[in-house]
Amino acid sequence: MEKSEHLDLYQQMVVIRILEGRSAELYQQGKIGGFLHLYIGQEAVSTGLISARKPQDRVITAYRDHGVAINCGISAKEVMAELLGKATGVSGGKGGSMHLADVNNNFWGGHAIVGSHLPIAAGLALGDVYQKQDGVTICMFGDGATNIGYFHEALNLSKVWKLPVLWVCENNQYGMGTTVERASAVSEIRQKADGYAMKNDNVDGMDIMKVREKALEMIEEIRSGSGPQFLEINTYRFRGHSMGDPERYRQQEEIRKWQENDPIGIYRRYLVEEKIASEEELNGEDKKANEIVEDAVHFAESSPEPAAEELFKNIYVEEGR
Amino acid sequence: MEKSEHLDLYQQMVVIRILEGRSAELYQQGKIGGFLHLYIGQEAVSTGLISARKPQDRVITAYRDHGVAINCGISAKEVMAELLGKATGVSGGKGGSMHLADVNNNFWGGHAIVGSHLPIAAGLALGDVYQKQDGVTICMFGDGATNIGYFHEALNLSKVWKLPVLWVCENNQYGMGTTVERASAVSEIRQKADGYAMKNDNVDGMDIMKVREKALEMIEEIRSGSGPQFLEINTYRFRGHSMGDPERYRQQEEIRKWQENDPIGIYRRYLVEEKIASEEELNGEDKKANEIVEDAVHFAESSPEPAAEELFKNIYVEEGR
Amino acid sequence: MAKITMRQAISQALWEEMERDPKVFILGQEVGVWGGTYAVTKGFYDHFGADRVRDTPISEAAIIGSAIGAAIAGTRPVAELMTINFAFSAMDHIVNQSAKMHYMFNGQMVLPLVIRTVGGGGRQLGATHSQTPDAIFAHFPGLKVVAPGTPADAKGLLKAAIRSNDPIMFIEHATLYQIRGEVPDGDYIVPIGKSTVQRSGDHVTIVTYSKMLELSLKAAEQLAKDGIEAEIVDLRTLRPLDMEPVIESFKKTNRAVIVEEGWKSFGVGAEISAQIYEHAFDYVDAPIKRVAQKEVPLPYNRNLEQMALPQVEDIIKAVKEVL
Amino acid sequence: MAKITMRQAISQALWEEMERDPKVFILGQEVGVWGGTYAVTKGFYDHFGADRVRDTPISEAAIIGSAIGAAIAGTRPVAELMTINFAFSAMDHIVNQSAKMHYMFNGQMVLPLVIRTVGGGGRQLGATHSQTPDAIFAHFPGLKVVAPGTPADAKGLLKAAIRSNDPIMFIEHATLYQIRGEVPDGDYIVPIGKSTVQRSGDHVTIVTYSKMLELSLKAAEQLAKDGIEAEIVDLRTLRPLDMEPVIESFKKTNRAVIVEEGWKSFGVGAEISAQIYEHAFDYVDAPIKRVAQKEVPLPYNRNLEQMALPQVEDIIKAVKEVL
Ligand SMILES: Cc1ncc(C[n+]2csc(CCOP(=O)(O)OP(=O)(O)O)c2C)c(N)n1
Ligand SMILES: Cc1ncc(C[n+]2csc(CCOP(=O)(O)OP(=O)(O)O)c2C)c(N)n1
Ligand SMILES: [Mg+2]
Ligand SMILES: [Mg+2]
Repeated sequence: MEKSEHLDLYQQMVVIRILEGRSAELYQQGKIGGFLHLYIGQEAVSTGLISARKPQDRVITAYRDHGVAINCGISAKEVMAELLGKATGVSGGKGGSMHLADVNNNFWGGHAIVGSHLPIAAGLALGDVYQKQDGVTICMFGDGATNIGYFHEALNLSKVWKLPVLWVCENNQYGMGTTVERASAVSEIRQKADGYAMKNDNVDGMDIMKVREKALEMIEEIRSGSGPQFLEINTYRFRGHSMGDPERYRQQEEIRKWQENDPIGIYRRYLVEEKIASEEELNGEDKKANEIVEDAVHFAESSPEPAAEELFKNIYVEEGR
Repeated sequence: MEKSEHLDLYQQMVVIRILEGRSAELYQQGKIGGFLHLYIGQEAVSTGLISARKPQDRVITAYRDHGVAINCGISAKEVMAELLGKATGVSGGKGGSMHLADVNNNFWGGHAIVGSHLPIAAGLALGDVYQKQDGVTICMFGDGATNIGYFHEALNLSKVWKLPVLWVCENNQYGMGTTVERASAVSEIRQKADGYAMKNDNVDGMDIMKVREKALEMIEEIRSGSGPQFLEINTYRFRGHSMGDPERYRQQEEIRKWQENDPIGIYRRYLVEEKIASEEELNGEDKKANEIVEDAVHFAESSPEPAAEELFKNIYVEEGR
Repeated sequence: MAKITMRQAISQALWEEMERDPKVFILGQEVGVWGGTYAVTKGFYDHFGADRVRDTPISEAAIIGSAIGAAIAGTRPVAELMTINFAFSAMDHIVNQSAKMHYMFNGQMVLPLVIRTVGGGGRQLGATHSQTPDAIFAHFPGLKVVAPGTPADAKGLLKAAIRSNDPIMFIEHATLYQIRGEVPDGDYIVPIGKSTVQRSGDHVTIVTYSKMLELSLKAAEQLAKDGIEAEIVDLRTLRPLDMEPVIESFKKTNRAVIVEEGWKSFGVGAEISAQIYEHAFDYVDAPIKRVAQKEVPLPYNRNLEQMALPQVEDIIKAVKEVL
Repeated sequence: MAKITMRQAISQALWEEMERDPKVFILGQEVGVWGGTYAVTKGFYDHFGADRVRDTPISEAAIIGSAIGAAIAGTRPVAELMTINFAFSAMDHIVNQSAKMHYMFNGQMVLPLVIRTVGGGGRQLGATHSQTPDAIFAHFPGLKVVAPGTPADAKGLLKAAIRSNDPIMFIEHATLYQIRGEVPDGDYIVPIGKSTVQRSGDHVTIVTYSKMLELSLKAAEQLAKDGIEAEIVDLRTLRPLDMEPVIESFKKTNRAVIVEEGWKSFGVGAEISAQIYEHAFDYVDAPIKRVAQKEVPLPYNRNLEQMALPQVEDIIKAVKEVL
């Protein structure tokens, strides 16, 4: 990997971290509405994973999607504008935090019904196979999502049809307030893949380099025709499930322990220790990231609301209801 | 096992065989309507399985339910009357072939939406646990049913809550015209249970003694608190999926091969070889079974149709819509 | 123009569209090797191959979900749900995903998706297998709901549906497959979202669709013997709903009977009734009547089932009451 | 009698019924340790324990399916679906299983089952999370559908629901939890299937329920300043639907506006409108109006969302139009 690539990935992670923090503030100020699910603590997961994809590889995820959107190449401006519901947002202000998407960046959303996007991911891959395209579909979802029927139907179908999907479970230990153990028959989520005789692995999600390496390997195997594979990535969300989570279900102590493994800190140490970048350079990146986010906030705040006519646009492709 | 018990089980199997044959005729005559799914070839499965239950153990199955109903202790009369839609039918003529049930015999139906009764089975077991009853719920379903999301949610829940359920997959090799391999990621269905870290086993479903033995063992383990277990029973339906199946999907040759392992033939040979019963005695049982079914047909044909008022009865417990 | 069955008409539309556009493919349970539960896709598997006629596991949510994914990825799937009763097992993907994705992502995702399914009662299949819940799907903006009543419309509307870029629920009726009618050969398209007059008359307007068109036509024949000429408007599409021909007819007859197979409460007839009053209040000469299914889960027993379903006599009676 | 919030009223009803009857238990996502997503079951887990307040996996079908099983096995489950938008993921178990089992098995199975869920828009949750699809559940005979609009009704109806032996969908509204009202202490029961007059007036009948009751009351206050006295009938239960108070009121006012939060087409208002004309045709002085949600998937943006939702002004305008 080139140094510039490292700096780029590092910057993405920091942008996500800062953007999420600012979002929380804007939410408290009432400028962002609805539900807001922050990605703080999980930055290495999607940054490492998506750094391993080729342009033809599709990405689809759940509602915890700000980081994923940034990693897919959507500007912080368009993300922030969407959070504020502005016309300049990536979904025109109609989708909001949970429904970011940019098909030009091969990012297929942001989906808020838990697990419901897994069958859709299988379909994206089917679309590639049908059209003889060599893309791999990367489908991300939480540990909680592995308990809904959609997960089962999608994984089974992908195996039966040998669809090129990398199923990625972001195991952040909780679905809302419920630990994996209290909701899932197996606590090592990857074990579920055995029920589909699907090749599977797991990786430490706090270490971006490990995530990236594993993802590179699996994506290329899938592209070469291995059929679907399953990757469990262990991680932790440092904040509540969404804004307004009373967090009665976990101890400060547990959060503190995980925070010692801050994915940005780990990557930073790695870059410095391996002499890829100096502390000063990284501080420079931090500063740039801060500017990017501040620009994004400014852009979003000064952007126009969607026009009233938008209400009735895009209900159907062929209008005339 | 006492000889009388053997003769009883043998007779149950023969009654099912004859009853199914007669049903097919009555269907052709237009006396039975709707869908009719015959159990011919699978008699050893439910006969062996249900012979292993105690009275407090609940049974629930799919639409291929005539045999199960007989094994649960419902008279051939009430079964046949239901097939003919008569007031004397076990479901008052409102349910039909796919919806036999008799809660007094701890038989909870006959369910026609594939896989949909699996969560209900989990709930039956939950009801027992909640009320501190020591029943085990025996839930039967086809190989095809293991691909729907309900299967996944039910198995997972049963494991998380340690519910006393024996999950029984009747693998008759096809879901309608689709082989297991074309629909399921794994062709050994029991492997799916591994995804829930659930104890599982399989058994030859053409041999009633093997089915019974395995079921006795698993049911008692479950009753002793093992949590749910999974049993795959290999079998074959000698007839089409339902009446009117064009059967373009399988070869006569395959059917013939399975028919060589006719479960009634196997049991008969066992009883004679082990000197439990003589050919003559068994012929006597066959004759009795025939009479039982003929009586049932007579009873059903001469039973009254449900009264017109029945149409509006039992929509709610508390009437006054 | 040949006289063919509804089954043949639907089959023809599918076949021709698959020949015309390689992006069109079929997926569903038993559509391939078996040839379609209702034999609509008989011969397709051999001709088009396993990639374009895809047998699926019993996974309704994954059938619709994967069809959505394949659609936004650039193909044109025709997903089959064996019966509409199984659509509840894919409900989220139908009403929450397919109906909303184009709008919610601001037009970025385009879903040229047809969901073919089969509804209706009258075959003694019992409560879970005999429903006509068309109204509930029509409740969701973003989805289109089509339910043809004649072989020609079935062909023309299915072709239009396959060529449309919107998600469309295409509801066939299990007891209509055998009916025959003249069907134009080749590229015959019937626009989605247009109601049509299937019989002219001056005395009363019967508004109906799907299977109940057949019964309404029979009722109209019998009524004609008594000198009563019913005009029959076939909705064909429930969303978007085209009330123009209904209102036009009603302004002429001033009386209406709405006939649907599903339950009356919160059904199709309620919407039609409400809209007639809204759009033609000054033309109303008598209370509009609804003929519909009795409010019970359909029983297996044949007599009871027939008691619960709307009959020709019910339509005749209702017409005479509004006159 | 204390003035408490809707949240407290619902919580109280649940608590008291659980104290009264050990067969009653709760299951659903985050009902236990978290204390309920809307804090309705806060404190329950500590008091009643993990067996009676059961946190479930994210498995909507299994939540309702297992509740059905537990109900027929002799317990009285109160199953919670976090929001009604997730009910589509349990649709088969709600409309095909719970609604049909008692009938289909000829009364053998008895389902004392309450499905508590939360509907409504207006919180910028986007298209998949903001629906009010109450009408589609009310379409199914065998199911009862309740949707209270006041704290007192919420308590009384929920207690009635828990004591009922029928499957009941109990739909709360996310933006009503904070409203306050007088609620009788202790065993206060409101019968299911009874509409009620919430405000008397002679000039127009407003028919509504749930959240829209609040808006209708506000509209009525403003109308009163112009000397227009609206009578407001709160349906409270959508199935079985009690039209008597509606018809009685209408026979007095001869004019009606129906207000619902959901989409207009194939919605609740259509049924009410059709039935008023059916039962009180000779009393109609002006076309009945429906106020409802615009036919769009609800957008995230606040302005657009509010444009799509029915507002107090829409009700006032509609009332003035029918006068
Ligand atoms: C079908 C469905 N049920 C419930 C919810 C409510 N809900 C939103 S997020 C969530 C937890 C999901 O947990 P997980 O999959 O682990 O993802 P995480 O939030 O940890 O990223 C729940 C229950 C939903 N959106 N959809
Ligand atoms: C949800 C659902 N989808 C489809 C069907 C139609 N259907 C009825 S039986 C069946 C095959 C089931 O196969 P399997 O579970 O193996 O049971 P078997 O018939 O072999 O006993 C199908 C697809 C249904 N009843 N329910
Ligand atoms: Mg999680
Ligand atoms: Mg099978």
